[in-house]
Amino acid sequence: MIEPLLHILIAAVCCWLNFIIIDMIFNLPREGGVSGATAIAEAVRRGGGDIRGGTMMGNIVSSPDASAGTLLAACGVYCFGIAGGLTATVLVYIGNRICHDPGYAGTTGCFTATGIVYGGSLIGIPPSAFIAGMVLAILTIQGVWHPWSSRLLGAVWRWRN
Amino acid sequence: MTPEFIIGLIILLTGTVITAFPQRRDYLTRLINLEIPAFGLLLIALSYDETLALLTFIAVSTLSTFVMVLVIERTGGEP
Amino acid sequence: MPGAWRRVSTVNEILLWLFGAIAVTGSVYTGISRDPFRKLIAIGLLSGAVMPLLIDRGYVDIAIALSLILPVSTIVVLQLCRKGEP
Amino acid sequence: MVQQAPRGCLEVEELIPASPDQVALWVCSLVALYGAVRVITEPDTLRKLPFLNVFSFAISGIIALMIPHPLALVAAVAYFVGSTFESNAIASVYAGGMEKGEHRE
Repeated sequence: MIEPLLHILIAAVCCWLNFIIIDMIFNLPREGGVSGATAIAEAVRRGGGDIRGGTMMGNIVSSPDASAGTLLAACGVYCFGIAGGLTATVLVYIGNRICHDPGYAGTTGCFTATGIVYGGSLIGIPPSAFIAGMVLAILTIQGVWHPWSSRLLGAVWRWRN
Repeated sequence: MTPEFIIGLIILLTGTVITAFPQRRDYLTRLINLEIPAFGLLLIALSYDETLALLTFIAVSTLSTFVMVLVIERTGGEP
Repeated sequence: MPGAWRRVSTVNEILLWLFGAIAVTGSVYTGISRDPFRKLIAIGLLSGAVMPLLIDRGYVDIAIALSLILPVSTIVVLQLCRKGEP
Repeated sequence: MVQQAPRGCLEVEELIPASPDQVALWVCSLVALYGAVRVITEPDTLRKLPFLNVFSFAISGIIALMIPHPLALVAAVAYFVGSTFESNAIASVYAGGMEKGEHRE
């Protein structure tokens, strides 16, 4: 009972670092891709948050980003092995095109997450731990307390510049 | 009595009552409320393991939504 | 015939009741709320809660069809929300 | 009426998840319950959408965890993309209504 929870926590830290780094590389907090992302950023700022972090949260909501790529790559490796991760990459690219997004962030995140999950399964962390870990990681960004998480994302964005 | 059957009955009854007595007497409110009994009937058909009924029902409820949206746009949305 | 794909990992019945509770809550919230956007968000909650019940029976194909059809239906209903007052 | 095969009875050992997949499934289910509660209790309409995103993440993880079959992967991707497209459309229409001068709170 304790050991799977420990694996899930380690996987959550790995997934959190993966999707934050990929999203910061592809300049997600700079501008909203669609008008819905800008509106969500404005709503988060009205609630006492940061506008840059709110923009990144709106971008995560409005199109499949590196976070979705990480989750679906973990699902693919869990269902089908390493070929499933590459299949998930193609499907995430198609989904990005449906949502009027260039799709670089989602595809790159999915591709790197396939490598991470496969390496984790070599060490001894099962792919199901990565699925639950990604769900916990998105919970810390989108689900706990919006002002706190948007200020954290804004601080990371200013540190990057 | 599987869980799907009981939950489907509860959702079907709730959706029927809510569609009959909506909060605002508006065509749009009634149209959105009409999707809830569809889910209830979906769960009841699921508990009897009828694949063809499930697919047909999903297609028919969606098509009826399209047709009703066209009709409401033509009448202007005033009840 | 209990579905084409039999489930591998056994699921407790508690989980089915949990998702059923989420579905009932979503349906009640859809009826109570007055704003059409809130109603549509609650419909999204209801459709998400129905999905594991379909998967647990093994109907993966119907889950794919439902998850592709429902957003189209929501977007068609959103055309009416653009005109009317909230 | 088709006779149903009886589901497995609940026993005390089944309440404690044993395998790692079961633990992951329980974690995803609890996160889904939390997301649903937060969606309902949030007062602002636009700020409901991130919680709905958390909920759809948890549901697509559950879809893949329940059946380890390649078609379940397609189902998870289809559900996630559909849910994202839906919230994108809702946010866009809500924002477009606000730009035209209609006051919505």
